[in-house]
Amino acid sequence: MSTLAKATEIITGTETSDREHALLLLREMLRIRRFEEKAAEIYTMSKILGFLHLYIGEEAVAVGAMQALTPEDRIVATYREHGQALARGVPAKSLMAEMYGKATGCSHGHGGSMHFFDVDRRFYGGYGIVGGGLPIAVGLALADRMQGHPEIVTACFFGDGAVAEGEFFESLNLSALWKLPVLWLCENNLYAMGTALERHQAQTNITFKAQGQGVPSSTVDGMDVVAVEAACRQAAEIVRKTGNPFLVELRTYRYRAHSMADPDLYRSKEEIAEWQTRDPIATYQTRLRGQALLNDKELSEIEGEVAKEVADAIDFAETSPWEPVENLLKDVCAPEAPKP
Amino acid sequence: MSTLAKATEIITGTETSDREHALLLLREMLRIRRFEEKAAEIYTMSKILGFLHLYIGEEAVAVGAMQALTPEDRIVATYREHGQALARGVPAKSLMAEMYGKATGCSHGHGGSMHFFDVDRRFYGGYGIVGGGLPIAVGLALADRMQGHPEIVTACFFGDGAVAEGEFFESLNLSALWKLPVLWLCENNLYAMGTALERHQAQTNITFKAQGQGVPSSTVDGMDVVAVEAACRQAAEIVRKTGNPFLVELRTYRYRAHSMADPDLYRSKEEIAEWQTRDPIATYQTRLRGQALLNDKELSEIEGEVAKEVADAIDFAETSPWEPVENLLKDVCAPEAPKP
Amino acid sequence: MKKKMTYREAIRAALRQAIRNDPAVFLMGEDVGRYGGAFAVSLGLLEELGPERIRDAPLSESTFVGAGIGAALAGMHPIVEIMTVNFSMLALDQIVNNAATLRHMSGGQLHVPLIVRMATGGARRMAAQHSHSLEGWYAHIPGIKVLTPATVADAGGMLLAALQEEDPVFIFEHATLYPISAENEEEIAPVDICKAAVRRPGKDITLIGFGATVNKSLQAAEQLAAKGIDAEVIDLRVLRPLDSATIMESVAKTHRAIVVDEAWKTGSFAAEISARIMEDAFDELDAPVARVCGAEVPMPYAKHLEDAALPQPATIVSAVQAFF
Amino acid sequence: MKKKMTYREAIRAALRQAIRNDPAVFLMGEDVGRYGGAFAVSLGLLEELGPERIRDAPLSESTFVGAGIGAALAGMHPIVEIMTVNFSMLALDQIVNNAATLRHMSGGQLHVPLIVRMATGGARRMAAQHSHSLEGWYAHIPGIKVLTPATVADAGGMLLAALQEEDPVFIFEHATLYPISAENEEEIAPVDICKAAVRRPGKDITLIGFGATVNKSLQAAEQLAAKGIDAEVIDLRVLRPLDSATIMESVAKTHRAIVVDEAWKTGSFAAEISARIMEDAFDELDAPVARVCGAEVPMPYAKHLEDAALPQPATIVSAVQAFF
Ligand SMILES: Cc1ncc(C[n+]2csc(CCOP(=O)(O)OP(=O)(O)O)c2C)c(N)n1
Ligand SMILES: Cc1ncc(C[n+]2csc(CCOP(=O)(O)OP(=O)(O)O)c2C)c(N)n1
Ligand SMILES: [Mg+2]
Ligand SMILES: [Mg+2]
Repeated sequence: MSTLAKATEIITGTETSDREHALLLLREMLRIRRFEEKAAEIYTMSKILGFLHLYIGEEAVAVGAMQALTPEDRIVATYREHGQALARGVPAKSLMAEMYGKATGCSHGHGGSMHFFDVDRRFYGGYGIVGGGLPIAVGLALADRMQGHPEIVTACFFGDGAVAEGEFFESLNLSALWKLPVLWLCENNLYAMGTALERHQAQTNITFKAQGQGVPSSTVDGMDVVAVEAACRQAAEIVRKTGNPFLVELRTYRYRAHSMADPDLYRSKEEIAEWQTRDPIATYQTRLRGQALLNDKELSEIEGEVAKEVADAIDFAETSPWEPVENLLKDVCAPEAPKP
Repeated sequence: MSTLAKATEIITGTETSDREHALLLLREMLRIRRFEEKAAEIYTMSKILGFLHLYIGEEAVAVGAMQALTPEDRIVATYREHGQALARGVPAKSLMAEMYGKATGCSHGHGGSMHFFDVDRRFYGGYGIVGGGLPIAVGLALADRMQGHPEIVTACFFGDGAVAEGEFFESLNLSALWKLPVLWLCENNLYAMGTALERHQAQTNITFKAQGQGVPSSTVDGMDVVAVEAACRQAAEIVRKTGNPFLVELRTYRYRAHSMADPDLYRSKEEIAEWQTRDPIATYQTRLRGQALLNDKELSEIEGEVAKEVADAIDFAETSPWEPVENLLKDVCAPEAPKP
Repeated sequence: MKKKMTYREAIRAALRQAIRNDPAVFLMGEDVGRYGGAFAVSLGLLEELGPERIRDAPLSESTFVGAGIGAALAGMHPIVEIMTVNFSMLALDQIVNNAATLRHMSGGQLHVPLIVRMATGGARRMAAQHSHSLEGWYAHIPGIKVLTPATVADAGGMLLAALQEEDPVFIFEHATLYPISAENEEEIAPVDICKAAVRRPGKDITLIGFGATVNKSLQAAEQLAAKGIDAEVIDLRVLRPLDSATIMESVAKTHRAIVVDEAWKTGSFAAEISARIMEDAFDELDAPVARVCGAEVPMPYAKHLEDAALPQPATIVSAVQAFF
Repeated sequence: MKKKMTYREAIRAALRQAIRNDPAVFLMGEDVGRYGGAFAVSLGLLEELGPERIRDAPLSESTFVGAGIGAALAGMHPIVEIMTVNFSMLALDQIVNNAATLRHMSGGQLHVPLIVRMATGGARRMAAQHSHSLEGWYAHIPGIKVLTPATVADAGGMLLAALQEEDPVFIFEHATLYPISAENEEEIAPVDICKAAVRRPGKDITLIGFGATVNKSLQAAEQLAAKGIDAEVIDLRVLRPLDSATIMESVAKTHRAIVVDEAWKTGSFAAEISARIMEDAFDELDAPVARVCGAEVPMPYAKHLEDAALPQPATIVSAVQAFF
C-alpha cells in the first residue's frame, strides 16, 4: 500500500539523521523485547504477581506509532501496555518497580503491570477492561478541542477483541460526530485471548466498521516498524490538520500466550512459527544490515546498553521501598479541602 | 427501489384476494390511528398514566411488516409498540386495559403502555431501555436455531436512536456470526426524542453500519404500506430461507411528540406539515380510490367498525377490575417449588 | 434577593451560573440541548450558552460518561446528565472501573473532577424499567461522593458545591421533586456537602431519609405530632461520605430510629444506616432500628400497586406506632 | 463413588452432566470453548460436547447475557459465564431491567430459566479493575436468586440445583476457591439452595460469611479455639432469598455476631445481615453485631496492600477478641 512505499523512502536515504532514526527504531524495539523477557522470568519467581500480558512480537506497533506523536499528544493504552510505556519514554525502572508493587513504581504500586500511568509524559494509563479506554480517549480529545487545541492528538491503542464491545462503536461515532482529534490504533493480533477474530466477528474487516461510524481508516503491516511509522505519521498528520479522528488497523501477532496464565491451546505451533519468520526485530535487523546501516559491533553495543537498562531497572525495583501500609487509604479521594 | 416496483404489483391486481388484502392493510392502519387518538384523550383524563409514546404517522411500518410474519414467528418491540401489538392481533381491549393498569390487561397492569406482552401471539414485549430488546431477539433466534427451527423469524423493531447504543452493533454481529434468523427492523423516524439522526450519528447511513457487522440490508419508504410489506416479505423470505439475519431500514416519521411529556420544541411545524402530506393512511386511501378499490361507503364501514372496536376496548378497560393489592408480590419469582 | 423557585429552576440557575463563570464547566447528556432536558432542567440553556457548553449526546451512556471522565482528566469540569438512574447501568463500568479508580490506581497522579447528575426514583407510573432507586449502589463505591438533594436550596447549592470538589460527585435528583418550590436566593451559592440536616427536631423517635423520603417522613411526623409523638426527621443529604455523627446525636436523644428508603429493602442503603447505628449507638437504643423500604418487586405500572410498593407517610406512621 | 476433586472440577463435572442430560442446557461465554475457560473450568468440554453446546461468545457482555435471557424465553436453559464479576457491569442493564423483570412485567406470562456464573473477588493481585466483590449488589435485585458456593460440594451441587429453578440464578464462584479440593461424589447431585449452613458449631460467638470468607472464618475459629473462644461459623450459601432463620437460631445461642464480607464496608451485604439481626434478634444480642469488611479503597496491586485491604483470619480474630 501507498504508506509502505512512502515508508521505504524514510529508510533508503543515507544521511546520518536517517541512520540514527533507523537505529533508534531498532533500539526501542529491543528495549521492549528484553524488558519483557526479563519480566517473564521474574514473574516465575513470584516477584511480579497478578496478570502479566506480554507484547513480544508486537513491538513494531508501539515503536512505529510513537514516532508520530509529539510530547503534547496524549496516549491511552490497554493492560498490554509495556511496549507503549517504554516507547513513550516512561523510565524502565519506574515500570519494573510498578510490576514489583513498589512505592517507586509509576503508579506507586497501586496498578501493577496492567495500569501504568505517567502524566508528565501524557501517558494516561493502561486500562484493564476491554474497550474501557476508548471513551476516555474521546474525553481527552474533547477537552483539547474545547480548549482550542485540536492539533493535540490523543492516540488510543486497543485490540481486535475490543471491536466486539459496543463502546468501540459508540466511541468512534462520538469522535467523528464531535470532530475530535483521536488517532484510533487497533492492534489486530488476530486473537482476543483464545478467540480468533473470525470466530468473534461476522465481518472481520475493521475498516468497514470504522467507515460505518464515519471514521476514515487505513491498514498497515504491524510487523514492519517502518511501515507502521509511515502509516501512523500519515494518520496523525490528518488528525492534526483536520482535528478529526482517523483509525489505523495494525496487523500484528502475539508470540507469547495471552497472559502468563494462558496455556495457549487455541492456536498451532505452525501458525506461531510462521509469524516468527516475520519477527519485527529480526527482519528489521536484516533489512538494516542489507542497507549497511547496521553491523555486529553496533548491534552488540545496542544490546549491551539495553541489557544494562533492564538490569538497572531490576536493581531499582529490588531495592525500592514498599508503600507503608498506613497509606492504604491515601489517594482514594482528595485530602479534605476547606469547605464553603 | 426494486421492492417498490415489486410492491406495486401486489396492489395493481384486481382479484378479490388482492382487494381484500388492500382493505385489510387500510383497516389495520386505521385501527392503530384511532386507538391511539383515543388513548391520547384518555391520558389527558389521567386514566392512563406514566409514559405514552404514540405511533401516529408510522402505522405503515408495523402493518406492512406484520404481513411478512407467520404465527410461529416472534416479535420484539420497543416502548412505542401499540402499533405492533395491534397489527399482530393482540386484542385492543387487553391493550387498553393494560394502559388503564387493570388486571385484565395484556400484562396484568404490571407493564402499562411501554410493556405489552402476549406470549400466545409470540409478542415478546415492549422494551423500555433503548437497545435493550435487541439482545433478547438474538436469544430468541438462537433458541430457534438450536432447536432446529431456523425457519422461524424473530422480528425485532427498534428506532434510529438505538443505533447509537453499543448493543445494536453487538447484537447485529452475534446474529450474523451465529447465523440467526433475525429480521432487524429499524424504524428510522429521524429523531431520538429531540435529537435528529444527523446530530447523533456521524455516519447516518444505517445500512453501512449493518454491513460493517456482516448483516445485509435494504431501505424502504416507511410511509408506503405496500412498499413496506414488499420489502419485509422479501427480507423475511431471505431470513427464512437462509436462516441468517437481514436488516430493513424503514424511513418514517412521528407526527406526535415523542411522549405526552414532550413539548416538541426541536423540529419545525413546516417539517411536520411536509411529512403530513405523506400520511401513510391518507395517501393509501387516495391510492385505493384511484384504483377503484375503495369508496366512501366502504371507508365509513371500516371507520365504523374500527370506532366500535376502540369504544369496546375502552368499555372493557373502564369496567375491568384492578389487581388486588394482596397480589403485589405475585409473579416476582416462581411459586416455591418442591426442593431436592 | 430571594425569589420563589422550583427545584428544577434552582438546578437550572446553578447550571447557568457555573457554566457562565467557569470555561471548564459544561453540560453534556441526552437531549439536554434542543429538547431542553427530559425533565426540562436545562430548558433554554442551549440558546443562552450554545451547543459547545450545552452538549447533546447520542444514546451512548457508557461512552459519554467515559468522555466526561476523560475530559475531566484534561482540564475540563464536565457536568454529565444521565437522563435517569435507570440508564446509568449502561455506564456503570466507566463509573466503577474508571471514574472511581483513576486517582488511586495512578498513584495520585490523576483525579477526576466530574459531576454526574441523574433523575432517580419511582412514583411516576413508569413501571419496572424506569423506576429504580439505586443510590445505595453508588454509595458503596469508594472514590466518589454521592449527594441526594431533597430541597430547593440543596438542588442548586449542592451542584455548585460539587463543582468545588476534585473528585467525581454523583447527584441524584428525585424526579418527583422537580416541581416542588420554595423561597430561594436568586443567586445560587454553594452549600455544605458534608453534613446531614435535622429537618424537624423531635425527641421521641428519629426518622432518617434522603431524597423523596424526607418529605414523606416530615408528613408522617406531622401526623404523629397530632398523636402526641414527637418525631425528629433527618435528611441524610450526603450518602457518601456518610455523616454518622448527626445520626448518632439524634439517636442518643430519641433512642429510637426508623430508616425510610424507597429502594428494595434487602441490600438497601437503609441497611447500612441500621448497621451503623448498631455499631455506633447500640447502647442508646431502646428498640431495634426499623426500616421502611420499597417492596421487593419490579415496580408495577398500576398506580394502586406502585403506591403499595413504596413507603408512604401512612406506612411510616404505623411503623412508628409499632414502637410505642 | 467418592473421589477427590477440586472446586473447578466439580463445576466442570456438573456442567458436563447437565449439558449431556438436557438438550436445552448449554454453556455460553467468552473463551469457554477453545481457550478452555479463563479459569479452566470448562477445559475439555468443547471437545466432548461440541461448539453448539460450549459456545464461545465475542467480547459483548451485554448482548450475550441478553441472548441468554432471550434463549431462556424460547425453551432453552442457558448457562452464561461472565468471565468475572468485574465485567458484569457491562451486562447489568440486561440483568436488572430484563432478566429480573420479565416474569413480573409480563404478568407472569414469561419466565427466565437462566443461569449466570461468574468468578468474583480479590486476593489475586489483580488491582482495582479486576478484584470486585459485588455479590451484595446482585442480592439487592428482586426476581433473581444469588448463590455463593464456598465448598467443593456446593460448587457442583448448586449448579445442578440452580438448573431446577424457573427463574434466573446467579452463581458467584470466588476465584481463590477453584483450586481447593475435597472428597466428593463423582456423580454430582443437586444440593439444597434454600438454607444457610453451620460449618462449625460453637457457643460463644457467630461468624457469618459467604464465599471466600467462610474458610477465613473457619481459620479464625481454630485460632480462637486455642484461646478458649468457641466460635460458630455460618456459610450463608444463598444471599437471595436469604435464610434468616439459621442466622437467628445461631445468634439466639451465641448472643454475639460478626459478619465477614470482602466487599467495601459501606453498603456491603454485611450491612443487610447486621440490620436483619437487629430487626429479628435484637433482644438476643449481648453486644452490637460487628462487620469485618474490605477497606474502602480501589483494590491496590501490591500484595501487602491488598492483604491489608481484605479481611484476614487475624483481623477476624481481633474483632472477636474485642467482644470479650
Ligand atoms: C469487558 C472485558 N471482558 C473480558 C475481559 C477479559 N479479557 C482480558 S483481555 C481479553 C482479550 C482482549 O483481546 P484484544 O482486545 O484483541 O487485545 P489483546 O489481548 O489481543 O492485545 C479478554 C477477553 C476484560 N478484561 N474486559
Ligand atoms: C438506554 C436509554 N437511554 C435513554 C432512554 C430515554 N429515551 C427513551 S426513548 C428515547 C429516544 C429513542 O429514539 P429512537 O430509538 O429513535 O426511537 P423512537 O422513540 O424514535 O421510536 C430516549 C432517549 C432510554 N429509554 N433508554
Ligand atoms: Mg487481540
Ligand atoms: Mg426515532
